Formats: sequence, structure tokens, C-alpha cells
Amino acid sequence: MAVAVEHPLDKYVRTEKLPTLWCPGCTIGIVMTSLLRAIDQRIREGLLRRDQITFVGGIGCSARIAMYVRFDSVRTAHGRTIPLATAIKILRPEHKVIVVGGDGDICAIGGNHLLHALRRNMDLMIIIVNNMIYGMTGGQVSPTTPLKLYTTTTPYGNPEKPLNIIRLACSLGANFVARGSATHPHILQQIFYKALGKRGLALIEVLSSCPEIFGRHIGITDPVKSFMTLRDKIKVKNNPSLDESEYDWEKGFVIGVYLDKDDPGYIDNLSLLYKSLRGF
Amino acid sequence: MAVAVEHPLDKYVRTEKLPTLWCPGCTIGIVMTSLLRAIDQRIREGLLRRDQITFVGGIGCSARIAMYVRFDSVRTAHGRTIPLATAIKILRPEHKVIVVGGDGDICAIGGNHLLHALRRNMDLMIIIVNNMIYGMTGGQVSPTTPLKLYTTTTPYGNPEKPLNIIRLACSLGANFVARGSATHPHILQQIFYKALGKRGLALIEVLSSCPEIFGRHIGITDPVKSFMTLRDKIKVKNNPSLDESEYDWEKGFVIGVYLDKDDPGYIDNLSLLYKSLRGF
Amino acid sequence: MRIDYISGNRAIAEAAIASGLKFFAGYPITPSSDIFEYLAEELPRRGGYVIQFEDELASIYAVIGASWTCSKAMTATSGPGFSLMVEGISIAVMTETPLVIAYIMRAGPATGVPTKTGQYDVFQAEYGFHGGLPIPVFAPSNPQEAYDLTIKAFNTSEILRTPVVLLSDASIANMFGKVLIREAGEIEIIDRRSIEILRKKGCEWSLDDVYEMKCVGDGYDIYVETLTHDEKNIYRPTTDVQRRLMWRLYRKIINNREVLFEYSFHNYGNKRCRNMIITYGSTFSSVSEAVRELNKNEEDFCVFKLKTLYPINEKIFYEKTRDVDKIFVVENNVGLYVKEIRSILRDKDVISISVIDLEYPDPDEIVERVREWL
Amino acid sequence: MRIDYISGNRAIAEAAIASGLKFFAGYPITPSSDIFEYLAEELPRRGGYVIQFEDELASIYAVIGASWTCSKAMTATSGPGFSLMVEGISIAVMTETPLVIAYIMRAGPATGVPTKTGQYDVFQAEYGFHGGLPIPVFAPSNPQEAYDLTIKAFNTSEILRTPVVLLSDASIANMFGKVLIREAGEIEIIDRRSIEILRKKGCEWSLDDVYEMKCVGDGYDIYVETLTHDEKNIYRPTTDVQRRLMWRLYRKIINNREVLFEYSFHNYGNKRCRNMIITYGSTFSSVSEAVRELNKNEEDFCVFKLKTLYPINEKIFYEKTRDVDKIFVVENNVGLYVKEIRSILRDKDVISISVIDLEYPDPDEIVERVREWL
Amino acid sequence: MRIEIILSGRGGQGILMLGRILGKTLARYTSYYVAGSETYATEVRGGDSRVDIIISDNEDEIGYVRARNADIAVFMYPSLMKNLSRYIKRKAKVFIDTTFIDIDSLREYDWTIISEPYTQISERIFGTSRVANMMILGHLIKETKIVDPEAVERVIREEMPSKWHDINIRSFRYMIDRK
Amino acid sequence: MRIEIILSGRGGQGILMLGRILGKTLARYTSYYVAGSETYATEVRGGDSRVDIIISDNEDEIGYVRARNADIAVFMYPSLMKNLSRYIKRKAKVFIDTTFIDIDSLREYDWTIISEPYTQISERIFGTSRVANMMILGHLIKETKIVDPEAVERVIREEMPSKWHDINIRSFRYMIDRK
Amino acid sequence: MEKRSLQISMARARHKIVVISERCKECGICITVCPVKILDKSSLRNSRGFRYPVASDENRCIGCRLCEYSCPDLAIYIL
Amino acid sequence: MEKRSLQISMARARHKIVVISERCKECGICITVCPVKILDKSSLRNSRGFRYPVASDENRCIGCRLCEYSCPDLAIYIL
Ligand SMILES: Cc1ncc(C[n+]2csc(CCOP(=O)(O)OP(=O)(O)O)c2C)c(N)n1
Ligand SMILES: Cc1ncc(C[n+]2csc(CCOP(=O)(O)OP(=O)(O)O)c2C)c(N)n1
Ligand code: SF4
Ligand code: SF4
Ligand code: SF4
Ligand code: SF4
Ligand code: SF4
Ligand code: SF4
Ligand SMILES: [Mg+2]
Ligand SMILES: [Mg+2]
Repeated sequence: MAVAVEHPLDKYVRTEKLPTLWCPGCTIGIVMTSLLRAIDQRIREGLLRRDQITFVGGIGCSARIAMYVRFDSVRTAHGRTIPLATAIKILRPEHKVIVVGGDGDICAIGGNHLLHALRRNMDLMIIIVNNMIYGMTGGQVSPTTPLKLYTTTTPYGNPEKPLNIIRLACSLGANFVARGSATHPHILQQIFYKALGKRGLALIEVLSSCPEIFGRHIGITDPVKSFMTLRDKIKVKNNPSLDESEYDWEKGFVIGVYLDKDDPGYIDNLSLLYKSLRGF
Repeated sequence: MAVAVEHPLDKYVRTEKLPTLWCPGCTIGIVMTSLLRAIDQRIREGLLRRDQITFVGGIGCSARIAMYVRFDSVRTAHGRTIPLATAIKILRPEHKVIVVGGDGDICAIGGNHLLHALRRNMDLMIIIVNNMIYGMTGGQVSPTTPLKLYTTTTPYGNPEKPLNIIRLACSLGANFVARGSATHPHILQQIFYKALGKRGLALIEVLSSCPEIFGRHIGITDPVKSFMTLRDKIKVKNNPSLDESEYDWEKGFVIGVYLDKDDPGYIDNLSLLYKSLRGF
Repeated sequence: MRIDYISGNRAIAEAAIASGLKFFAGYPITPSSDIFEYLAEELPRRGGYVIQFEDELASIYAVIGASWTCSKAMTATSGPGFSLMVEGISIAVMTETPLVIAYIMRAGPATGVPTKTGQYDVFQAEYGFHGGLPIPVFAPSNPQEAYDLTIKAFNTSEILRTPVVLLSDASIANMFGKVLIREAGEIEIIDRRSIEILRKKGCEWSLDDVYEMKCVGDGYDIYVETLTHDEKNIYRPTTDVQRRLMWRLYRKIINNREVLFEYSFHNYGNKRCRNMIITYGSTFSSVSEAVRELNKNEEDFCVFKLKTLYPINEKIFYEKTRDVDKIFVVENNVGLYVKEIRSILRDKDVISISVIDLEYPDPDEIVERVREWL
Repeated sequence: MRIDYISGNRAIAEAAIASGLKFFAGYPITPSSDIFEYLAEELPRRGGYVIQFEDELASIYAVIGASWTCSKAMTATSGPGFSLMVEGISIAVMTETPLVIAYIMRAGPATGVPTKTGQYDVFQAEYGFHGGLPIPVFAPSNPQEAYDLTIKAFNTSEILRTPVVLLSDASIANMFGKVLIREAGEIEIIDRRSIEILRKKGCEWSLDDVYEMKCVGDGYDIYVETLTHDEKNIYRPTTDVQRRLMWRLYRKIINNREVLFEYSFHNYGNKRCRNMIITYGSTFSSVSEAVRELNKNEEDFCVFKLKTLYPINEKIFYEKTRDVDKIFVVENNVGLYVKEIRSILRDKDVISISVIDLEYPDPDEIVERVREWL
Repeated sequence: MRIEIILSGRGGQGILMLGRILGKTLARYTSYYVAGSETYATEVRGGDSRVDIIISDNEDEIGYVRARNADIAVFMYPSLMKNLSRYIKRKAKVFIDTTFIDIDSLREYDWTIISEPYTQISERIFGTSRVANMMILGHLIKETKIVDPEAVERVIREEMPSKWHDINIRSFRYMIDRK
Repeated sequence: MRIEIILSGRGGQGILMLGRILGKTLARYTSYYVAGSETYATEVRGGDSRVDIIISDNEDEIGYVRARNADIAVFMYPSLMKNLSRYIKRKAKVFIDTTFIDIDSLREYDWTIISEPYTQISERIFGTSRVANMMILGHLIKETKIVDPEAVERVIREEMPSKWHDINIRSFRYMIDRK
Repeated sequence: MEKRSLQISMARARHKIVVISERCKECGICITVCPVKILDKSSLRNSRGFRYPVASDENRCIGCRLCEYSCPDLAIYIL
Repeated sequence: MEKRSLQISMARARHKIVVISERCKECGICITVCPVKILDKSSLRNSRGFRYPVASDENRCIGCRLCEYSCPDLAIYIL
């Protein structure tokens, strides 16, 4: 066994910011490394250029992925990543623009931008790290918190039906919709790899374990137990149907690619219009 | 033939504000009268109390329905009707709270509130008057404007796929989802009548003809022609399937009730939680 | 009546409950979240509702909606969240909707340092919404004041039918103090239902420009208009109506400056006050220590602490500063509120001492900065 | 170079194109929409993009995103929309993102009278976003100034890496005038790529506090941070770093007050100026007429018209008012900007003449109101 | 020298276009300073519209972009006439479209009235009411000579899509050429 | 009279609870004015935490809620010790948890040191490290006598859920009762 | 406005067509939707210049209320 | 921090398990996911007090990289 100073992924990481601010056992880091591996694979295959990747991150623990990766990376206000990323994509269409954020960031306060990006089939890769809670602010309810769960702002139980992100995305027009889990990094990497190759919108919901905060609410704060609790709820399917996307903490979650099509994306439509106008 | 000063619906109308500010032949007025007839029917049947109806309207031509009806009525900022209505419903659960607005008001700037109200199955009746354009501000693109259409902010054609409101609503958890058309007022009244009886969220998209602005864009500004153009695109179905909800100006629109279920609404869930807490 | 040792945030929550709060809508943000969380525990037990919405926009509009059912309603937030609420505040100004916003400032701009303090947002609280009609802003400097001013904020909002900002900051949020907590019966709690009584029996408030408020459920035809409207809520786009409306809304607040303006004056045993420090909020804590130091050399310093930032009662300013030579305005920002003071105190030296500090400013630094001017 | 007869809104759009605008994101709102609509026609033909977003929040963040590709970017809006953009402006301040917002004021609060004018939002434009760092605000009073100040707004935003507000109003939007339109080659157009050149060759701007900006696509590791950060964009929640950052951002603007502050002085043939009227924006139109009337009685009136509302060059104020007896500040609002002026001009009578009018204020009314003080 | 013009009508009558063509011609083809303002009713379609144009040889004189003492006026519809009359000089040249305005109603004003049923003529001669505004513009220029008709034609060509050139120029010339 | 107390440790050690119980007891069961402030590191979990408590018989004296010259201090973890030492009086009573703090490192300070491996004892006696804070509180009160132990117990009962009363009160009494 | 109206005729038809002429905006929708085509624009105008509908032969009205339901301006109904 | 690290062993196993001890937060996930259960917490702590993983018998490592892929902190990998 060896102890070293460099990790093979370090070339893609702002190592000066390590160790990360994430809690021990927080699986956001696994989401990040799975993504970096997928990117690395595409770069090595010559399918992606490192200087043509832009990350956009908002505010939240999950959004901090954008803080650690060594690519062009823009942070912005809580919830406002998608319009910012959209503008970058329009002006730098050769870039792969990747939005990362939490369930609160993208689905609560950022919900409208998500809705319209989906509708437009906007050429973005949107990664929602779903830990089912507001981690950074200390444990408030999120749109993906299971029904009836205790949180600090629903101390008598969450009265709201959680959002099924997969169903939303499939109903609206994204080209690629998948669910992954931080507990299944190999599969996650494959999903990311595929998503990186898409035109139009690719949305990936990644279930993630937050031992510190969500863990406290469900009484499982040990990182390993927290990890295993989530892992045990995951079912892997090859081409799951939309009905299998059901989002229910009790019944567990099916991961896999729910939708993979090749409709024209927004950028395609826009350049078609502008091409006829500008003649190039 | 007789000429009179009073209309049978006048008791439900702030007649001091008539004539309305709507353009000649604008069918928003038909949406309003159909709704008033449905309300009247329920009141006469003893199923609804007039002092337990609240309208909430934002900004836009369509939102002005809230200005003309003689019930409790609150106007607010463009796009912000749903949260305001939600609070009223929580504090006045005995009220039927009706949100009225345009496609821009509710689906563009108000999209996030719509999304979360749908997810929560919030006990509101939401009426989206879809004239496929921003009427009040003079003809800019809306999330429901047909693909490629000329508008003042898409002078080279709309590059965005329009939103299928029905599909969105069905995917997220509303109890009642329907599409009507101002050109079919009898059917519209029936839909409203049903919706008024629902718990949980009832969403009704109503296609409406805007001869002044949308008409100008499609080259049909004559009120009658504009009305007939829309009417000719309407197909009536009894229980249309979700696939029949397709939203396409060229192919026309199927109206009818797309979803009618009785899942517990938000207010039910909330009062269950609070009942156990307060013991009443 | 009981005495407790609580934080500034907890004091706000307790006072809101004592004031009759029925509805809280919010979206979590440091350092305001524990107001929300405490109320989420407490209020439902007392028949109220505490709801997390999808964002701050929804929250402020929900509060407006709640208020139109004649329920007392509030929210709590910090910079980024307040910025998202300003459109709603403008709506509340126009529709004369009573509500309270606890604004717990943190270091900005943007997301800045979420857990740390600053007094950067004083002008935003006063002027940050379109329409150009400032609203009452109260600024506590410790938990007791947070408690008392919260009650005042609710009463003011109800009596004058206006949104009110309670402007605290991250330091006060986590400042603890002995707080006298009075229960509903022990304090004067006013709601809009009792204003007509107040009006009839006469009171210190000037109520000529306030109209009665009817709520959803009171009958069947209230109408709330966000456009320029006449006394009957009818939209009238004329200069005449606009003038009447604007000036009435303006007078409604400003003519109550005597009731609304609160302050405290500290001369620390000096007979006269040659040098005056004006300050507000958490910075007062450091200033009080700095003055102790300054006065060791018999430098005749006193402190004029503002608890109301808008509206100001100029008369008190003139009185208090009559015999003062030099005025120092100490703030934890680039020097903002000093402009407001300069626009009032026109014949005095008004010196801006701005100390940007993520914690309580260091008293020694204040002493040093002040001494440069002596 | 050509002469055209165009409206204030059209002048803004034309100037934006001349300045090299590449990206416009917006959401329609009266009375700003025709800027958007004109650009939607024109810009795509010249290789730019004009996109309607789902709301004003999306619009301002899209503009920020565009700017980080080193494309010149702007939006246009009015009160309710600006209120929704203030959070984004705070982000732009912190991330030092160049962008221009054309703020076409209309009568508020709330939705007010959408098509009619007012100057209610001057303080919101300056101070309306959390973080307490004001940004440059230019206020044209006619189409030519709208044109020239738009160009200045773009140059300023690029040179100082700051959001800039171009504050117009409904009257100017529909005011027509003879405008000298200069093409790209005929005016100095600066972008952030050329700042290093500017810095080296020396210029009137003070650039010490401005850092070079690298954009998306320039390499592969720009990092844009909204938290308090040091010179390397690393998050550092310390007082030290916060101070350095705040004061640098503050100085960056204020130290350029001499370049940024624009005004015009009109003495209408009088030798001396005993009475001065300070005004800005569309109200100038009425004031100029009022002064003609006032001067008929040899009352020695002159006009000091502000084209920059922030930052102010106090020196010019002192110079211009040295021999003036009385100063009147005429505004179409409840009397806001007068406070800013009072905080500067401390030894003069500064009289607030606020005339709320949905149209150009009536010159006769101004005359009458001013005469009350003579 | 300060010349003030008021143009007034209903939405759809082309008053704004009249004002823009006139203003542009003055701005581009004379050395005068020109300014103006457009006003329309709030939101309701088809409401009243008004254009003020101020012409001067002294830039400073032009500050106020509203007519207070108009030398020239046009009324295509009666609704604002009463209101605006106080801003019109005695003996001012006032052009009246008698299609909509009852000539009797003008008795109370001390104006130099030039009137025609412009809209009716427009319908009759050009088959549409939409060029009545250009007819009036021609008449106004013929009677006031404030600008060279050639210049107006040039501006019409520059500003309008080419398919509209012919009918607009013909209608513009109609009153000028009429004997 | 002004008494200043500094409490410091790492997130999770219960420093904030210690401060709140002590502050509440002083506020409710003495006639002193009491104020305090809590500080924690930004966002990172498990960062440093600090509580200052100021006690006085004169309200005006209490303005500044930071200790500048503390009479009493507690350190459960060494990280802030160096930094805060300048705010601690010479000869101040300083309570040290030697579970985490090397006693040798204290040589440089001129304090009256009272030390125990509180956390270790807590684990040994009570089976959890979580009541070390209450042990220290007991010790502090025993040595400084600033408040009646009975009052502290009452506050513990009032403030904590009842299932925690027993262990907290026992640990609180532990140092007091130790011979 | 409410007061300005005028009785035109009162033949004893099965269905009475009632028009509130002052509210009419002359959109023509009622005229178009009437299945028996008995409505037409009046020759008179209301005070805002609009030609409201009149029935050529009220007796032929089948009482379908399509006109009433389709009028956006509460200007026509069937008694 | 990057510099503080230490070579522990270099047996010629088929797969080399490499640990960047200073980055480890002792979450224990790698230890749990290892299918052959050869990882364990070290007795030493890194400078932030965390016990990083050590391999009891590197030869048994099957190179599945589950540890590497599951580590949230880029603290372990297989050569
Ligand atoms: C406008 C605004 N509102 C609220 C906040 C406070 N805030 C920061 S992160 C966050 C939510 C975090 O939850 P999520 O997005 O799920 O990310 P996580 O931390 O769980 O990964 C909130 C509410 C903010 N920064 N800005
Ligand atoms: C925050 C804000 N942004 C923009 C506007 C301007 N505005 C008023 S109505 C409207 C859209 C109208 O479209 P829609 O909602 O579809 O209603 P319609 O008029 O078509 O019935 C807009 C953009 C506003 N009032 N407030
Ligand atoms: S709070 Fe939760 S989501 Fe945030 S870093 Fe800690 S474990 Fe991860
Ligand atoms: S603009 Fe369109 S939607 Fe608005 S009133 Fe006119 S016809 Fe109706
Ligand atoms: S009721 Fe029917 S038949 Fe009678 S007039 Fe109306 S539309 Fe025609
Ligand atoms: S439908 Fe109504 S408004 Fe239209 S013409 Fe008939 S009566 Fe008049
Ligand atoms: S590579 Fe697999 S077998 Fe080897 S140590 Fe890692 S998890 Fe265990
Ligand atoms: S998974 Fe990584 S951080 Fe966790 S114990 Fe293993 S090496 Fe350490
Ligand atoms: Mg989350
Ligand atoms: Mg619409």
C-alpha cells in the first residue's frame, strides 16, 4: 500500500481548495469524481475539449462542486444557474455547459428556470444532487423531502408530496433524463458519459447521502450507515419505464436512463433561424 | 327584441367598471361569463357560498377578470398570484380560491409557483387564459406561443417549443386538469362547474382569441375571423387521453377533462398534521 | 411577564407570537433561519401557520395574501432574500397591506459571508423597492430591543396599514440578553379590527390618512388594486389621483414620526455632551465600549442611538445636538446612513466613521478613528 | 455619423448597438419594451442575440452569464422588473461583471400607471440591492443624452467592471429629438480586452482597483466567486479580506467621480446665478420652461442639470453653487434626491420642490412653487 | 424663434406617423433644432393620441417639449380638442378633418381654420382611410411652408417599407398639387 | 462591577448549551444584567465555537457583549486559546479540558488554571462525552460561586427535554459534589 | 352609462333577445354564432360609436343562447 | 497540506492501493464497500485528526476500484 500526494483526478481539481468543505462521508464528492471520470474519458477519447467545458453552480453544498473543479466555472446566486448557463451556451455554443446544484437550488428557488430550460430543450447538462434536504442551511424541508419527514421547518412532518424530477423532465421535452445515485459510482459515471454526448437538455438527478443533516433527521448520522441506507434503497434497471421512476423513500428508487432521444435542441433551432437571417 | 340595462350576470359583476378595457371581440370576456355561470349554478344549488369565493389575479389582460367580478378579489404583481392565493386558502380553507391569469402571468414569470402548487396539489382553482401571446404589453412571445411564430420579440420566428400545460399539470399531481376554449362556452361552463367542486388543485387551460395582438401577428385581426380561426382548431373529446393533449397550432387542440382524481390535497394533509397537534 | 435569556432572533420570534402572529411564510437563509425554525415549532401549537415556500418571492406574496385575511403575517430573511422580496414590498405599499419583515443583515454583497455581520443594507431597507415611498424601519441593538421593536413593528403595520422592516443583523441574531417577555395581555397589541375604535377614542397616532381595511371573508366584495386607484379602489390613471395617493401614503408614515421615532440617549454620567456619536444596531455594542474609553480622558462623549431609521423625527435631532460640537456617525458599512443624518443636521460637522468588520467592530479601532478628529 | 429624429428609447437601443452590444436578455414591460423590440429586429442581423427569458430574474442572470463570455450585454426594464433584478445586480457588483441596465421609470409603486412617468426610483437605482455598494447611475434628459450616456454606460461598465444603470423614464422614452448618431468608428468604444492597453498608455480613469477580467473560453480555469474572496477568488470569511474587498469595490467607482460625473449648466444669458434649480431627467424639460418664465422678472435663475446621479463630484457642486443664494431641487417624486444634495451642500438653503405628475410637470406649477420661496 | 405644433387624433389614424415623418424631415433637412413628445392613453386600444413638436433655431429654447402656444395644430378627431385648445395661439393655423369633427363646434375658437374631410377624401381617392395623415401633412406643408416637400418625400422613402412608398407619396402630394 | 466570561470549544462539545444554561440562570435567578454573544465558524461543520458572557449590576456597563478582560474562561479545545488569550485577565480562573489540551501548552499564560480531563471523565462515568460541558459548568460554579447550583438545576429542568434531565443534572453535580 | 338604453321592440316571440346596447363593442361574434342567422348590425351606433346587434326576426330565435354565451361583453341575453 | 504524506509500504501486489492520507475524513465508506474487506482504519491520525484507511493485505485486492470510486474526498485510488 502506498501513501501519495496526488490523485489521478487532481488535474481536474482545484487542489489548493482541498480538503473540501463537505462533511465526512458526504457523498457529493462521489458525484463530483464520477463526473470528472466521465469527462476525463471523453477528453481522452477526443470527444470533448477541456477548454470547452464550463461549470455553473449556485449556492448550497452540492453547488460547491463548481468550486472544486478546474474548468471554467461560474458561481452565482442561489437558484439562478440555468439562465446564466443558457447565456453562456448561446454565446459559446461549442462549450459543454454543466449546471450543478442541489434539490433546493435547482428545484425549489430555481424551479422556474428548470421548467423553461426543459421546455426549450436547452442544450445544457443539468445535474441535480438530491440529498432530499437543505444541507447548507441546516436541515429545512426541500421539494424532494419525503412526505411526513421531520425537518427543522416541518417539525410536525412534511405535508408536501415530493417532486418526481424524472417525471417532470420527461413530460417537458428534455432529450436525456436519468437518475443515478452516489452510492453507485460506476453507473453514475456511465450516465454522465452518455449525457456529455447529448445535444439538447440532459438532466441527471443524483441521489446523494447527507449524513450530517438529512442523517440527523432520520436518525442515521454515521457516514457508512447513511451511505448504506441509501444504497439499499437503490434498484438498478436498464431502461426503466416512466412508471418505475416513482419517487418514494419507503419503496426505494430505480436508477437508470429514463429517456434518451435526439430532438432538436434550442441551440439548433436558434441557429437555424439565425442562419437564414445572417446567411452563414 | 329588447334593449335593456341589466344582464342576468350583473349581480356578479362590478358593473361600475363596465365597459371592460378588453378590445372588441377579445374572448376573455367569454371566459369570465362562462365562469360566472358555473359559479351561479353552484350557488343556486347550494354547493357554494358567494361570500366564500375569492379571486386572485395578477397583471395582464386576462388577469383583469379579477377586476370585474364582484367577489372578494385581490390583485397582485405579475406572476405572483399563486402564493398569495395559497396563503388565503390556508387561512380561509372554507373559501373557494380562484386564480385567473394569462399564459405569461402564470406560466412564464409565475411558472415556479405553478410548479410547486401542482406538486403540492394545492387546493386552488387555477384558470390560465391562453391567448398564446403577451396581450397587454403588445405582442411579445409567451411560453405558449406556437413554434416559429412572428412576435415583436421574435421577429424572425419563435425558436422555442411551446409548453403543453396539460402534460405538465398531469405529470405533477393536480387532481383535475382540463382544457377548454372560449369558443365553446357551454363546454367551458361545464368544466368550470366540475372544477369548482374539487378538492386539491384544479387547473383549467382556456384557449382564448386575442384579435388585437395575436391576431395582428397571424394576420387575422377581425374579431369574428379571429374567433372562427380558433373555433375551427378545436376538437371536443369526452375523456381525452394525455397523448391527445398535444399542443400544436397547426394540428389544433383537443378540449376536455384530461384528469379527474381525488388524491388528498395540501389542505387535507396540513390539517391532518395540525389536527393531531392541536387536538381539534 | 417573565424574564428569559435569549438571542435577538429568538426575541423577534417571541415578540411576534406575543403580537398575535398567525402566519409566517419563509425561505431559509442564514442568519435568519432560526426565527423561522422556532416559529415552526411554536406557532402551530397556538393555531398559527408556518409554511416554507419555494422561494422568497412566494414567501412575501404569501404574507401579503395572509394579511388580506386579516391575519397578522410576517417573514424573515437576509440580503439575497430581501432583494427578492422588494417587488412584493412595493405591492404591499400600494395595497396598504400590513406585514412585518425581519431583515437580518449579513455581510454582502451577493452571498458574501453568510454567517457574519454588516450594516450594509440600511438604505435598501428604506428605499430598495420601486415607487419611492420609504417604509418604517426599526433597528434593534440588543435582544430586548428586538423584542420591543418587533411588537412596535406589528402595531405600526396594523395601525398604518404598511409593511414594516425590522432591521437586525447577524451579531444581534446571536447576541444574548436578559429579556422581559410580556404576554399578550400585558402589552398593547393592536390589530386593524381595533383601529376604528382607536380612531374614535383618540390616540397619539395620526390616522387621517389611513382607511379602514376590510378582509377576505368579511363580505363578498373587497377589491385590492395594485394600479393607481382612487379612494374606491378604481383604477384612474390621472395625475390628480396619483398625487392624492402618493402624498397620502407618504403622509401616513411621516406624520406619525413622533410616535414612530425611537432612540436612546446615553451620556454616561457626563453633564454635557460636546462630542456625540450617532449609531444604531449591533455597532452600538462596540461604540458603548469605545465611549467608555474615550471618556477616560474627559472628552465629553455621549451616544445617540437610533432605534428607528425611518421616519426620523428631526425635532429630536435638533434638540439633542443643540449644544454638541462634533458629531460622529459610526456604522459597519462604507458610510451610508451618515448621508441621511447630514441631510438633517446641516450646520454641524458630521463625521463618518465607517468600520467594516465581520464581527462587532473593535472598540479600540473606533477610539482611534474618532481621536483623529479631536 | 448621421442625424436622426428618434425617441429616447430608440436612442438607447441605437447607442447600445454602436457600443458593441452582443447580447440582450429581457422580459417585456412598459415603457421599456420598445428598446427590446427594436434590438430584437436589429441585433441578430449584426451577429448578436436578443432573447426573451421567462422573467426578469432569468434576464439579469443571463446578462451576467453573457458578460462572462466577454460579450457586451444589457437588459431594459421598469420598476417591477428592476425590483426583481436587484439580487442579480448585487451578484454583478460582487463578481465585478460589466453590464448595463436601462431602467425606464414609470409611475409606481406596484404596477401604478404603466405608461406614465415619474422619478420615484432614483434611490432604488443607487441603493436598491443588498451589499451597500452603490453603482454608477446616469440619467439622460432627452434622446441625445440617452444616446451619449448609453455609450458612456457601456464604457464605464467595461472599464470599471461594474453594473451600470441608465435611468430614464416614460416621458423620455417617448420624447423625440434630433440625435447625432455616431457609428462604431466615430466614438471611443472600450471593451475589457482593451483595458490593459488603456492602463498602460495612461488615461483619465483611475484603474488601480480594477483587476483584469478573463472570460469563459479564454483558457480553462476562470473561477467566479459570489462569496467574499481574496484577490485569487478564494473564499475567505475574514474581516481583513472583507475590508479589502469592500473598499476596493467602493473606491473603484468613487475614485472615478471626475470622469463619471456629468452635468450641464444653463444660465440662460444671466450673468450671475442667484437662484439655482437642480434637476435631472425628464423634469428638466419643464424646469427649462419654468426658468424662462421666472427670469422674465429678472430673478437670476439658472439650472444645474445632473446627468450622473452616482457618483457625484462634490467639487463641481461646490464650485457651481459658490455664489448662489438659494437652491431648489425639482423632482417628480416625493422629494428623494434632494437628500443626497443636502448631504453635500451643507451651508446653503436647499429647497425641495416635488411635483408629482404623470406627464411632464406643468412649468407654471413649478414657477408658482418656487415663487413661494422668493 | 420657437415654433410649436400640436397633432392630435385617435389611435389608428396615423398621428404618430405624421409626427415622426414631419419631425424627421425637420431634423434631417433643416438646420433647426427639433424635439417632440408622443402621448397616448394608457393601455386601452384606440385611445386618444397626441404629438407635440417644437422647432427652434436655439437649442436652449427647446427645453420644454410640450406646446404651450402652438402656431400650428392638427385635429383628426374631436376628443382632445377642447382640452388642448388652451395651448393653441390665437390665429394659429389649425387643420381639421371634418370627417369626424363638426365644423360648427369650432366657432368658439379664434383660429385660422383649414379644413377638409381628409379621411373621406382618402377613402374615396386612395381606397383607404390610412393615408389621410399624409394628406394632412401635405396640406400643412403647403400652407405653412416650414419644410421643403421634396425632403418629406425623401423621408417617406427612407422610413417606410418600399411597398408603401407610392401610396404615401401620392397622398402626401395630393393636397399640395390640388389646384 | 463587570464580570466577563469566555467559553470556547469545538462544535459538538456543547459550549453553546453551557453558555445558554449559565446565562439563563444568571438572568432568571440573579438581579444582575447579563448579556452574551455566540460565535461560530462560517459553515464548516465542527468548527470553533465561542461564547462570551458579560455580567454587571449596571445596565449601561454591559453595552459591549464581548469579553475584553475576562475573569473566567473555559477551554474545551485548544484551537482558539492562543487567539483569545489576550482577552483574559491575569490570574483569571481558566478551566481546561485536558482531554484535548496539553497542559504544557499553558505555561505561557499567567492564569489560575483549573483542569481536569472532563471529556474522558464524562465518557468513563456517564458513558458519553456529551455531558462534559455540564461537568465543567458544575466545576465553574463550584469555584467561582457566581450563581446558586440549585438555580442551575432548575434551568436545566426548564430548558431540556425531560429525558435528558437526569444525566445532565448528575453530571452537573459531579464536580460540585466531588470531595 | 348604465342608464343610456332604449326599448326597441317587444313582439311576443317565444324567446326575447335582449341587448344592452351601451356595452356592445360591435365585435360581431353573436351575429356569427347564431345558428339561425337572425342577428345583424344595427344602423344606429351607441354612444361609443359601436353598432350593436339587432334581430331581423325574433320569432325565428330558437333560444339556443349561443349569442348570450358567446358575447364577451355581457351585452346580449335571452329572456 | 499537499506535501504532508508518507510512504507506508510498497509490496509488489498486483494492485497498488494508494492513500492520500491528508485528504481522508475517516468516513469509512471505502472500508465498507471493499468486497474483500482488506481495508481498515489506521491507528495513526492525519493532521486533522482523522484515521485514514490502511490495507491489511494488499495482495488480496482485486482491483475493483470500488474504494477509489466511492471515496468522496479523492483520498484513495488504485495504481
Ligand atoms: C436568495 C437566497 N435564499 C436563500 C439562501 C440560503 N441558502 C443557501 S443554500 C440553500 C439551500 C441549500 O439546499 P440545496 O440547494 O438542496 O443544497 P444542499 O446544501 O442540500 O446541497 C439556501 C436556502 C440564499 N443563499 N439565497
Ligand atoms: C414584474 C413585471 N414584469 C413585467 C410586467 C409587464 N407585463 C404586464 S402584463 C404582461 C404579460 C401579459 O401576458 P399574459 O400574462 O399572457 O396576459 P394577457 O395580457 O396575454 O392576457 C407583462 C409582461 C409587469 N407588470 N411586471
Ligand atoms: S450538510 Fe449534508 S450535504 Fe452538506 S456537506 Fe454536510 S453532509 Fe454534505
Ligand atoms: S390585447 Fe388581446 S388579450 Fe388583451 S384585451 Fe385586446 S384582444 Fe384581449
Ligand atoms: S339564442 Fe340562439 S337563435 Fe336566438 S338569437 Fe341567440 S344565437 Fe340566435
Ligand atoms: S357579441 Fe356582444 S359585444 Fe359582440 S356584437 Fe354581439 S352584443 Fe355586441
Ligand atoms: S480496489 Fe476493490 S478490492 Fe481493492 S481495496 Fe479497493 S475496494 Fe478493495
Ligand atoms: S472513503 Fe476516502 S475519505 Fe472516506 S475513509 Fe476512505 S479514504 Fe478516507
Ligand atoms: Mg439539498
Ligand atoms: Mg397571454
